[in-house]
Amino acid sequence: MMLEIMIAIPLVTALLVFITRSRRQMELVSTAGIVALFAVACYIVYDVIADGNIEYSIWYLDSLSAYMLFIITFIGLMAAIYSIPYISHEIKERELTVDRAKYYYVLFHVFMFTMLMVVISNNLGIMWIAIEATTLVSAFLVGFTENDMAVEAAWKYLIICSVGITLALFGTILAYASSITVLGESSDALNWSTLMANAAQLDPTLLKISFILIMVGYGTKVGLAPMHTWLPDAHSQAPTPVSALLSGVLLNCAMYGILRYHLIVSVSVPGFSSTLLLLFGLVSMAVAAAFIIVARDFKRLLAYSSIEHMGIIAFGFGIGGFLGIFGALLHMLNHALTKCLMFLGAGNLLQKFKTRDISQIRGVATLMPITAVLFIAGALAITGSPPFSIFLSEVTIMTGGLSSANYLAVGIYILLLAVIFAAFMYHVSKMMFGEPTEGVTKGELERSRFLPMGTLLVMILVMGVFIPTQLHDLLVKIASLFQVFP
Amino acid sequence: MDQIYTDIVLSVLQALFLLAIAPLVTGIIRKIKAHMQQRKGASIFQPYRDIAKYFHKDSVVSSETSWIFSITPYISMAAVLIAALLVPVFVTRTLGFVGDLIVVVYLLGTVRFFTALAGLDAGSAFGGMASSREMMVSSIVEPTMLLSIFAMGLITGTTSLGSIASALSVSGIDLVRPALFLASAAFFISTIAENARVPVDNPTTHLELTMIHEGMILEYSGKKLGLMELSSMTRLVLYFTILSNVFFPWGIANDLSVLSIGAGLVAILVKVMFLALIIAIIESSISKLRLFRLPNLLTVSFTLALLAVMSFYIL
Amino acid sequence: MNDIFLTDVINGLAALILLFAFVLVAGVRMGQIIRAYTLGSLALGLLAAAVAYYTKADHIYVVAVLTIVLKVIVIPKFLNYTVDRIKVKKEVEPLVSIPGSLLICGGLTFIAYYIASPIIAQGSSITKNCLAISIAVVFIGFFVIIARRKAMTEIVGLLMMENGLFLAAISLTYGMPMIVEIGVFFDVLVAAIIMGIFAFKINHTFETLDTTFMRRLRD
Amino acid sequence: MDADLFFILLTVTGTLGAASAVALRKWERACAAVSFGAAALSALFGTIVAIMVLTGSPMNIQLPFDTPFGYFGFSLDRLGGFFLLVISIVSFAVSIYSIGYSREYDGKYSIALLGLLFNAFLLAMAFVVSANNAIFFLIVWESMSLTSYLLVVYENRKEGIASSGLLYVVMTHLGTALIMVALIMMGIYAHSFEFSAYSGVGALMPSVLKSTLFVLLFIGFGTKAGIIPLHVWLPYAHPAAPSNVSALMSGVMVKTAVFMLIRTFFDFLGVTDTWWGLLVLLVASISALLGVMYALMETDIKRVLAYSTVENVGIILIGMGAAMVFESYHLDMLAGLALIATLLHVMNHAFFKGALFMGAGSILFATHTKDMEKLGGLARKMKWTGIIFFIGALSIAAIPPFNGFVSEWLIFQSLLQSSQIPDMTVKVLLPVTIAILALTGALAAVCFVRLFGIVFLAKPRSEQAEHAEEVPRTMLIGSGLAAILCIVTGVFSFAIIPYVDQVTTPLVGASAASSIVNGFVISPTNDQFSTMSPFVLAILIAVMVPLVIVISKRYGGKRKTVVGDTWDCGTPLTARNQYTGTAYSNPLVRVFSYIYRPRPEVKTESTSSPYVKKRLSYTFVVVPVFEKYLYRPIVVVMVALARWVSKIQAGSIQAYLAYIFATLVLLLIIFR
Repeated sequence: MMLEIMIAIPLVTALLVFITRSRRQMELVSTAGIVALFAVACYIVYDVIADGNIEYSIWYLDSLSAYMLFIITFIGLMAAIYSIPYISHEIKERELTVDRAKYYYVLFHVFMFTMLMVVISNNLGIMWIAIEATTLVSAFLVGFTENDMAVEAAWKYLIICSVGITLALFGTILAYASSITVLGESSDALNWSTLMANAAQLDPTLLKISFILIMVGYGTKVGLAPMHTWLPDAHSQAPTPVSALLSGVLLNCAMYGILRYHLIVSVSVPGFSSTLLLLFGLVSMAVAAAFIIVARDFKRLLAYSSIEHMGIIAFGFGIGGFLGIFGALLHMLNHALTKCLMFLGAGNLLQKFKTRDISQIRGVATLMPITAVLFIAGALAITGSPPFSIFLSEVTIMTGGLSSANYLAVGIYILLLAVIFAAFMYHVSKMMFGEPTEGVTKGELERSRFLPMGTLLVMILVMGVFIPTQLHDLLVKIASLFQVFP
Repeated sequence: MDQIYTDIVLSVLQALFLLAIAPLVTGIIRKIKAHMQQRKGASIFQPYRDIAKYFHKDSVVSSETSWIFSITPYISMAAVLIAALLVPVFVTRTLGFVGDLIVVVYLLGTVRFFTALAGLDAGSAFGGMASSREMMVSSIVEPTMLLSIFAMGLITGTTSLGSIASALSVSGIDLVRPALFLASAAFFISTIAENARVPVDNPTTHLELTMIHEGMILEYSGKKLGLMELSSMTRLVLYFTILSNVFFPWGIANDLSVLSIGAGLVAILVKVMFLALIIAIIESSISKLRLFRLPNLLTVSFTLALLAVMSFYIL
Repeated sequence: MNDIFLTDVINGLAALILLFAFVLVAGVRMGQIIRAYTLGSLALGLLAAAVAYYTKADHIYVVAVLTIVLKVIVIPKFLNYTVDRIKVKKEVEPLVSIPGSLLICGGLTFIAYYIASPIIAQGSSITKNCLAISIAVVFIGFFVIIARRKAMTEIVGLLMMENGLFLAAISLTYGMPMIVEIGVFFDVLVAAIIMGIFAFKINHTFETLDTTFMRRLRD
Repeated sequence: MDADLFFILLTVTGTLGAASAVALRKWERACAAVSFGAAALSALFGTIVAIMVLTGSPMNIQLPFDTPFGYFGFSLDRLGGFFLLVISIVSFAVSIYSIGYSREYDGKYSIALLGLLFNAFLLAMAFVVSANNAIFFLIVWESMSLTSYLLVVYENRKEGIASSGLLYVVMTHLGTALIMVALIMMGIYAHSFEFSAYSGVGALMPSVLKSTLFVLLFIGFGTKAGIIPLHVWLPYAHPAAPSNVSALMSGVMVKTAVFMLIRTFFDFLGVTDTWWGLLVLLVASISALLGVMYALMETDIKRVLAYSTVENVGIILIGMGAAMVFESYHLDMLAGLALIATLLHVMNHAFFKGALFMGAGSILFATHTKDMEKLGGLARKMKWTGIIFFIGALSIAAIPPFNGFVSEWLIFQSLLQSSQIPDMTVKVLLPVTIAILALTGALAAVCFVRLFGIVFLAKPRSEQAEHAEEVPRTMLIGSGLAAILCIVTGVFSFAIIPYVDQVTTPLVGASAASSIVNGFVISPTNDQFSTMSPFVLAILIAVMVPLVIVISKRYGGKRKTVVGDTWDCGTPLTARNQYTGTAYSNPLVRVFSYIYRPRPEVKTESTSSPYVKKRLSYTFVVVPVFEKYLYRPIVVVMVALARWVSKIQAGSIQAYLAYIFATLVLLLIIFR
């Protein structure tokens, strides 16, 4: 019952926002809705941690889904809170009408709904539908500012992801096909729980093809190279809070989709799926590194760094073993938090400097000290410097790699990380330091922006040295799904 | 315990001895040179008179100078004397435990350090130039000296002066190795360079652009000049003594019997005079090198020293 | 009627779908392309019906009906409507010449067979070799998206890929669970419509549907 | 009272200091006073902890939560204690100094930020030497790097600061990456990431792996220590930072790298192969020599000091390398001797480099320039700063009996012991090191005569120098403390060595102190090789100098001194007649031109007639060899590669889809 309530919340919120009149009202409603959602989600997560999986009708929640649920709702919360000053600033700047703003909030909550669907549905088919739905909804968010670039980005996003998703559907069908010999045409034969239960008997040849299709299909949505091409466009064109949501959460959702299949396939065809993951992981990191070096637009920079981090996560799962899995899982959360922080910071810069061009932004440290501090901290965090949390997960993955004797892979991994760090810091320090850009007035934007940003910074800082026991246990529990134990 | 006291007494005596003969040696060198240049030359006791004269004169101090300028003469005199305390002159027993050859070299380095600064202090171009050149020379000479000392240290199994001297003089010929000669050659060249003698520098010139050592003390006058002169004279003798007692210590007294001490005195005087003679001959036979030819000469000595150390193992 | 005949029918229809895919590739005007798609969909619908008849699985009839309603009537109508509304030249302007495209598609079909062969070899279900065709259709659809300039052709290509999937779904697994089927159909419809909307937007902002002009975003 | 308590106090005070800095940001002076005061206090606690540990009460604190890498926490053995002592003492002096120095930034940059980062930096360093878990160590290690990076870019509006900082942070990050691998590999073999399990882990490894790890660690920590050719960041970063921070970075931070080198080599891996030691010696010698040579060329005071840090790290590592060579032959006593010398020099360098950098800071504070060619005559205007700086210079130039001399003497002695090594080739190699060390020492003397002479003596070369005034008292106290320590640790080294020996004993497995020190006298291990007593030397000097003064005053009676002009050949001297820093080192440039590759060029603007020149301008540059021939190419290649890859993102949707299609077909064909 709780689940239905939860997924109802964003829809209801969207509806309420739709009927509101003033800006204040819609902000109020949206905030209330997102907070409620987060609260309920937390309750459910706690429920799962406390007394095990939830499974009825089309729903299925195990520790993994619960974890994803938490990430989605929390980042959603942060983005929604940040949206308020961001959007109202846009309105002040005559960039937006109040009606457009309303349209934005509606889409935002529907988007949340679709993502929730992804992680709580048991049936792989429905999961697919949900993921496709996320594309369709977020396409509008990407094209929200209806200038030519935005439309272009949205179109590319739409087409490329739909194509990818279509392949994923093919994969789903084949997975189903691989099961019918065992399970017959029962309607729950597409249920993940059922498939997982009988993973051993599934037809390996079909599964392999199926996983390739899934990998390429959902991989497109995850943004693994060379299917990543839509990502920088979409993430750079979307309104900044949405970019945060896309990078922080949507990619993770798609990754979640892959994981579900990875779990099944690694039972029936051991080693196959992890090899693919590892491969795609490294390729993505390499490509991302190249683009980070030559980046000219700071939102694209962040987008590429998202590709890199998805690569790292894939790499972690590919490495496998307890440390690999644990690290990758931890990294999902860490990346979500940190990238969200970065994008929010980017939002401040964008609205202050009215440009995404790195070369036109100078002396942020002088103009907006607080933003600068947060942004630099974020940059250091995202590039895996201690004492921030990403360092911990990256090291965990690395340790996993070394202890499973993947020396070459780990070598490349470290090299790429180092290069990315250098390039990233190069761009960031160019933006933050030096004599300020001409004609930009000193001073921060609305103070309320620093609430979510501050929260995120504190979280990644704390989690840099210490993993809360509940989280630790949860991750261990998830890892046990992969048949790996500390 | 009284061991210590005798040591102290002895070393003080030897130091005083060096101080006493220092001007004499300079005088003798000048005299010999004069003879070789068919001049009559001043009396060999002239240096004593000069110094005495300096001490009875007023002095002029540049308005630009700082405390460095005024303390330098005392420091350098003191440092040389302390070094003298550690060097065996006619007896192998000294305050050697206070410091070995390395310390002596570094003490003399201290003198250079201060003199060079003093040279800069008055802010005249000559001082600066001289000081810069002095340091350039010393930067190659100092390692040379250290290396040649290490060679000795390896040969005799010690770097403390007393022990080297006694070891060599007692055990005698069987310790004589190629290393010894290489090292002594290197050290001799260093001596020339360190004491501003031809071909490195010309102590008698006051032609600004060629002088090194004289340039640094150009601003000094009166008592301070006296001290500087005296200290550099003493330093020369000190080098002679090291050269003679470290590399060819034969004749030096190893006990306190009147006889051997007498022998020691004679020995040291003979050696020093001999060295003085050589210096004089060199100075009057060859001319000063161009500044940027110097490094070649000095590098040769450096290489000699290095060879000395290595040859100890190889040969 | 006997199974052999039915299987022949099914395989025949599958082959027909492939044929129409080629026709689509050969099409030079939007009209032709949409027509080819419609016919392909029709064949798919009939195949679904045949399978339904063969397996006595009622829910596949629904699938058949849905297929015909949506893919033969609604979506083509919508596409035509869009093409008319957006006053653009009706030529498809291929990036790869028509003959070249046909050759490549032939190659893709071969690859598809090569890929599917191990599964066909297992051959438990009678319609396994439909898998090869469906893969081929998916490939060709994909190729159409890549090798044609117009936004519209991209939509059609995508839809054709979906046809390929359905072929696989029906022939391999005799249809997926009901809710999934419905969901997917709905999804396809929505996707088509949304893309149509964006096609409008593109035309509105760029005064053309030629997506090769959209090169603003790059590194 | 146990050490744990004081360590906690240290942490708390540091944190409070950081917090108070932010809290008091409105009132700059109060902010400075409180935050740096707190820093000084926590440094004091650090000193107490260190002393307690060194006198034999080890410290151990564990944080109350689990991680995938076991528990995090702090623990100090004697080695850690020793380094904590050095860190704390210098930090204490610098903190006091900073109270005054931070005035330099009032109204220009945020004092609060300075206080915050400063405290964080101190804490990070204290944690680095006391972390008890590999991963935790990596965290604090990198935190130290980052805080120092942020301090380097503190004056962020200045030209070139950002790039200096970038170079630094990137280099150190690369280093950390290698360290990470090494430490984790050890952890895997030790089946735990707690350092307690690490000691002797080398025994469990195959020798190839062991040697690989050795190289990784040497490069990794070498980067932080600033050994050539990994030093490139150092001469940019140290001068760029605020002077009080430079003092910490040069004086202390680089030492943490030495600490970990000793820890990992002697404690964890265990030195078995001789070539390790030889490699270290080689690199160290090069660093020492080239370091001082580049120092000689610089005209920026702080860059001179930075390069001299490279040199001194070289000297330190020469000591360590010797220790490693001896250790590999199981000559434990000698290894002990060499290691003691190393640690002594670590401490001494911390003190005199601290004093010198603080002195440089005072000069900057008083004249707002660190360009030698603009300074001069400060000895009269800033008496105390002059004296402090002079003491620092004497120590670093190894003038007896200052501390620099003592440690250098010991290193010489331990190198001389090479005669006891069985292997012929090694025997012959060590003297070369001796030669290089000797040469380095001499050049260092030149370098600091030049620095002190040009900056503090003769006429002021610019307006600022003309009107320089003595700096605030806190700055004098801070730097003075360091200067005094330079003398104390030199003169009383005989009292310090036994404690240092207790530090090294567990590492080399033999105690050397008994034979090194007897009474006031220091002597290398094998009896009667040679002896030296800085203490007695000090006494001699204390007696001799006054004696000379008195005698010379007495003899010849009292004579008056007239103040006159410098001898000027009749044409009045101006400041422009003086020797400049560049001119001073020019002879050496010509001597060592094959190393410097100097590019002097003379521009002449002649008027209509070729005999009358309008202007003659002389520019002179020394080619930065390593940057030009080693690092630049790497970067260029990287960027070129990136540009090439970035062509795939050309904007065409068809192309994008084609990638996906290709990937798909390929995978299907391969893995079908």
